[in-house]
Amino acid sequence: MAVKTMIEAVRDGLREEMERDERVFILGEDVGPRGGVFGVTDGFSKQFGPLRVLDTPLAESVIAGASIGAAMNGMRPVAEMQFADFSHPAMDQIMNEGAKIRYRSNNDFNVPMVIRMPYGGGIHGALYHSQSVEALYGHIPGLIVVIPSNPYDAKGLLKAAIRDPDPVIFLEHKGAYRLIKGEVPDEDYTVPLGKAAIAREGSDMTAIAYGLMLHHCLKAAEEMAKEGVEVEVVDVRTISPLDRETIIESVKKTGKAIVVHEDTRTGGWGAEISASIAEAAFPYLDGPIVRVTGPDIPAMPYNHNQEAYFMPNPDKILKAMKDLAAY
Amino acid sequence: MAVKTMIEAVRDGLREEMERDERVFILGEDVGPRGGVFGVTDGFSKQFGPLRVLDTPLAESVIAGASIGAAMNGMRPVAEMQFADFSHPAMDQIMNEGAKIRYRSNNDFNVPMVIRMPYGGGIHGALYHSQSVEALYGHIPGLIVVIPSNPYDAKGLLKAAIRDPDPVIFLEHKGAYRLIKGEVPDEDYTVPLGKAAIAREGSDMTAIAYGLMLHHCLKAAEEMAKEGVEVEVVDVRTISPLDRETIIESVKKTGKAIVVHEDTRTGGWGAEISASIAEAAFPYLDGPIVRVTGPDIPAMPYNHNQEAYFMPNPDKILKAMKDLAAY
Amino acid sequence: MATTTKSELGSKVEPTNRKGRASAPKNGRQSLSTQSPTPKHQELGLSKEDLLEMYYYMLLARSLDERMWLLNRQGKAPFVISCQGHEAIQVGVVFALERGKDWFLPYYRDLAMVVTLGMTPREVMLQHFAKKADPDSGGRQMPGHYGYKRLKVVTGSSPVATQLPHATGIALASKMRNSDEVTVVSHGEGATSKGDWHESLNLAGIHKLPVLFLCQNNQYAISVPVPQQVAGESVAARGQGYGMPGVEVDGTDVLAVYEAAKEAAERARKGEGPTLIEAKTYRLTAHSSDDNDRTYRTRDEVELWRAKEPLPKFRQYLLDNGVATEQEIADIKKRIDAEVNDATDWAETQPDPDEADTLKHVYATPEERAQWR
Amino acid sequence: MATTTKSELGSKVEPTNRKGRASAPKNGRQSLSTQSPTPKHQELGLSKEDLLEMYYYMLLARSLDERMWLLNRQGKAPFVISCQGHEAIQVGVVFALERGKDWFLPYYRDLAMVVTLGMTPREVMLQHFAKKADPDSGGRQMPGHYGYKRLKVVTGSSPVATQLPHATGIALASKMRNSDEVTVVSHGEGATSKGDWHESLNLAGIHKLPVLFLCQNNQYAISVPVPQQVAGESVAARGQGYGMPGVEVDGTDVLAVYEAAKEAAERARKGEGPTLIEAKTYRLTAHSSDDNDRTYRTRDEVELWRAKEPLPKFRQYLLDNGVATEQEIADIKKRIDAEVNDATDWAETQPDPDEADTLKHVYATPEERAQWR
Ligand SMILES: Cc1ncc(C[n+]2csc(CCOP(=O)(O)OP(=O)(O)O)c2C)c(N)n1
Ligand SMILES: Cc1ncc(C[n+]2csc(CCOP(=O)(O)OP(=O)(O)O)c2C)c(N)n1
Ligand SMILES: [Mg+2]
Ligand SMILES: [Mg+2]
Repeated sequence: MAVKTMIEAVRDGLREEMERDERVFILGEDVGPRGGVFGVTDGFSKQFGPLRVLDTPLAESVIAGASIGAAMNGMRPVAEMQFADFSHPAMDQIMNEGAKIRYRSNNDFNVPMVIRMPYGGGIHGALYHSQSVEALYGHIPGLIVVIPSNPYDAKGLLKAAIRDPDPVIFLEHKGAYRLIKGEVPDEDYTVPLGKAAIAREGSDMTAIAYGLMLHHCLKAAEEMAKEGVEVEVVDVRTISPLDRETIIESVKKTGKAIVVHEDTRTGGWGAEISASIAEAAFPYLDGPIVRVTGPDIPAMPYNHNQEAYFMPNPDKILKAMKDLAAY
Repeated sequence: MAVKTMIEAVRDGLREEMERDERVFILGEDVGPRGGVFGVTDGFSKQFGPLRVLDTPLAESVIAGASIGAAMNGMRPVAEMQFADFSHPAMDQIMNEGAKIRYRSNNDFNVPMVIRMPYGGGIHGALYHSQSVEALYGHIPGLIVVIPSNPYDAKGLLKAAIRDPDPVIFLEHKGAYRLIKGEVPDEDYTVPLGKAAIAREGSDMTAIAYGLMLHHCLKAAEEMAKEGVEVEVVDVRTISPLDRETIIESVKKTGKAIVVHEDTRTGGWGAEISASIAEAAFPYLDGPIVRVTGPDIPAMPYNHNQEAYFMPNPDKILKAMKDLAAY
Repeated sequence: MATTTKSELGSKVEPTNRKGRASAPKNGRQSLSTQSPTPKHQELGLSKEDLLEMYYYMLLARSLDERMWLLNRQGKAPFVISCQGHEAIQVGVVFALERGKDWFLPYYRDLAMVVTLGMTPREVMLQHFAKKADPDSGGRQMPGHYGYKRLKVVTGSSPVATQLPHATGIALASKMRNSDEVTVVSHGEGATSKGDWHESLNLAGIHKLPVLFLCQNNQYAISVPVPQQVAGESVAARGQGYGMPGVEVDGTDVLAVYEAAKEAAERARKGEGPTLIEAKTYRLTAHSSDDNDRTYRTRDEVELWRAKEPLPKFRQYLLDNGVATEQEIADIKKRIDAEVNDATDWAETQPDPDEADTLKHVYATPEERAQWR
Repeated sequence: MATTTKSELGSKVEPTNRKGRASAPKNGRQSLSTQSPTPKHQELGLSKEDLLEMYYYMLLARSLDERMWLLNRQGKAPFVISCQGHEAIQVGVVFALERGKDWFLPYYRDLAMVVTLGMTPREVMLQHFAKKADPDSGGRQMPGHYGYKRLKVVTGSSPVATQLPHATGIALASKMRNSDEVTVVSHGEGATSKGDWHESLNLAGIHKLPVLFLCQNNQYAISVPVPQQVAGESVAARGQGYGMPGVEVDGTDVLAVYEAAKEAAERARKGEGPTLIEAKTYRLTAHSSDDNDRTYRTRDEVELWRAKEPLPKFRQYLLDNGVATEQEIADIKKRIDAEVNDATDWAETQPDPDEADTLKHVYATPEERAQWR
């Protein structure tokens, strides 16, 4: 076991999968000699050559579409969208093509493809280098959407995604890349897709989150513990298909639910989580299902004051937890 | 007052706005001499000339993007996406550009544009001529998303949309185009954006729907009335910004809520409506918040059996209403 | 997923290996109408059997197409979209490639392409009626949305030009594996306006990918004529901007198309990169059964083009060059009529997909996932 | 929204009407380096004052750019993206158009373009520090995301090439109103790979819209060099495929760029349609303050290009042709240094946007809606 950052865990996972399976290749903008703008594929071009670490033209739709084609012709493409904010031009290929090919071909064709997208803010990225996109992709049946919150999961979920027969959108929080460290085993392992995890056990309230926000929830939960309120924290891990069972089980136990995400509020993924609870755990609820999210503005501003104003943080979460506990 | 179909109401609204304001023009595929594939702009090319009823190349992104540009240069474009299913290539222009221009320019620029999109199924359109897209666009702050359920609203909301300073996604259910008829006044009028309507009053349960599904809810509500259960039916009309006040008021009164839409279930707009209720009306709830929706499959199949299996209908809604009433 | 047995689906066309063939002369671009000392097909190394097979598939596609319209008007099928006017292009191209080896990404007009690749009349009618055994999608997609794994026909959707990035990716995989398979991707001239068209040609041009971009220019995109669709002189003229030949060819002349496609396939196989072929023809029917083309084009225009259409032209060539007798041609027609009748009657009685299957195949099942390598 | 008064923002450049000017001779494409009997600028009808103004803006942009890097390294601004190496292109183009009348859609490298259009040094520093009074976005967008309504500079975003469809729509509106305003839309060569680039040139070509598509080819898209970005010989070579001239010009030669842009503007104004200009230069800095260009290009390569860069070249021209004396050039430098110092010191002390304003301007307010016509 060694302590790694998120970005090291993702890099290790990618490298090991490329060494393990020659069908795995990487394509995207600046993934080659530059090693990606965040350095995720640093050194890959040297190790695997320019064709397996393909610098593409600046064209997200064909990056996704060519990945779909290569996947249908026996390869295991891992595409990188330089920022999740730039994946919109590829939404037709991802949502209407990649997601629907197994279904529309009545199971004759499938798309074993992974699309990695750095997402999230708090890094002075402004409107177009800070967005969260999980709600948009999570709504599309046929896509698997994953957001790891720690290095262990990042590596294990990425390996599972690359080995999966269906298309996976793999979202990596930019703010967590170097901030979040953790132990990662040296031997090969995977973390199953579609399973949430209990990041902290508790009996009085359930907080549901993913990515960077999971850590803010854990901080707030420690504060609540000091006041005698034990918050159970659920790490969603796979946005879609959503592991409702784990969430519902926890809420049935605690009777109170708070959902946290960085994405804007209306129609964010918290809505689905909240609605699932309201549907399946209603008789167990002792209070409203609370959402702590980014505000309904187009995206977070560049100016640091306004960026901070946008971002959910432990204080904001703590305040909501206290109100809910007092309900 | 004359009885009109939905499609006639939309056509009249468009024509009257073009006669009223020469800055209003139409662009899209086959909107010219062909009059649109559904005949919405039938005769417009003759009346207004080819430039004001512009047949564009087959290129959704530039249809949306050029509309944004024209809107910033004093025009009032009304773009047509031939089917909502084909709007995905324009999502970058619509979500990242049109929706964000007022905000990112700190109120210096705005985009008075309307994009009309026929949506919805039950017309043998299969996976790519049947989709519902309101949840994708509804999630984007800066966009106004409208779905009329009857000819009066269709005309009044369309006029309000064209006269609005912000971008409006105007969704018209293809199955309702000729099926739904209603009285439409001859004189000029608008229906305000952002306001839901009570389509049927009731005291025992609130059903929330829009578009074609609103009519299925009304049918089911009539059946429930026979059994002594009075269902209040809310017509959402504007998906976003969502009129939570009207919805919450009704649920506070009835204590029970059922949300119906044709779109696939997970992350559909019903999730936001349900979550908003769970947040704001919790103490008033006498039962779980129920969703009746299309299943979580990529989109509805072509074969008539399977298409019918996908579509919510009055029977499915009635069954859910009975279960909720019995709760 | 097909419940129907192979034999029931009728005879398959066995993949024909044309590698041995002499390559087309660089000079040739002459049309069927002009006479030449040695008949064109001999220059191209095509046998009498080849030509009769070509004619058979062109007429088979046309006959199936006409039958589908009939069934639509009878209310037996909600939708039909046509290949009429495009047969020479589609048959010519398939004959220039290697069935069973090369990849094909057709679009909704490519009925003649898929039948030439081996989709049987019965299978065509299964997809027309959206039956459970439809090999394209089990009745899930609209007619004309082809996809047939065994024939290396890749599943397609409705959104125009979305198949081009897939073709580019398939060819990229071929290059990575040093395979000499070629990928043919087919589309109309309206599709050239899409961003996906541009991004795909650019990527294929940069990496010299083995792709044949086949633009079937039938002069309309539903109602929109070429001058409002394509800036510049032509689609073919854009090839050089992507570092690939842009070849314009008479799309009503099956041998001219064969020749152009043959050259493109050879370039691709030799690793010399992609080719853009613009085959010009005319859409003889309305865009689809949902269209009314009288709103945007005159009957005179349509009649003018009927006179130039591919089938009679090729028929005349076969007679003029002694490739076939009136009798042989009549026999082909008889055989096709029987096949189309059989296919229609048989397919109509086949079962619909089950309602409960509507929910299947969104993701791999746990079992499928366990077996996945 | 600006809380700063006009006078505080420093002197504006008044729109200059160049309509009177003689149009550029069709033969001219010669570079500053070659000497000619009559100096190039006289052929082009440019006065001494024009040239000194051009030099002033080129050097002003360069000096502001260098200062922004300094402030970034000092930790006073999180981000900088550069115009260094692009100054001749941007200044040459603006001088060929009508400030105050024509539309400009810059991209993040267009600092020299926006200052030449009238954005003052103080305003440049306001956006660099993301201050409340930043005229581009009030501190909401990253530096280099220009948008200045009064100057007809249209708000831009980060996603590459998204401004091209806007430019096409702006020009469509101009055509519909029979206005003779021209729209300039600027982008890098990497942007040419995007679907939006293609869809925009096609639409503009079909309707002969008054657009100048300005491609500033600096040979890299972050780390990706042109051969892996652009299939075919060049970007300019694609013009004809869209029915418009594709003009390649030396982007380090301000007069050559001026001449090409002048011709394009005149074509557009006369209703003869769009022009694609590919101005070739080199990106002298890393892509941005977040980039490390040593991972993908050698210092030798960079030094090689430093020798050819636009400012010394133009300076030499001014001296060789007796347009300016060493003294006059030194005075310009002194004036600029003072302006840059003033702008930095002043802007740094300006207020940040208020936290509460973060929620403003998502939609029009009820009042704004009521006033909207
Ligand atoms: C992205 C997208 N936009 C619009 C449509 C609707 N549509 C279907 S076919 C068609 C015209 C296609 O014309 P062309 O590419 O020339 O092919 P043709 O039908 O003429 O063979 C259109 C607009 C679509 N299917 N996909
Ligand atoms: C759609 C999109 N994809 C990726 C990026 C990230 N990105 C920003 S600039 C850039 C390179 C642009 O190169 P070019 O167009 O040549 O302009 P240059 O920076 O060289 O002037 C990239 C890939 C982006 N901003 N937008
Ligand atoms: Mg066509
Ligand atoms: Mg560049």
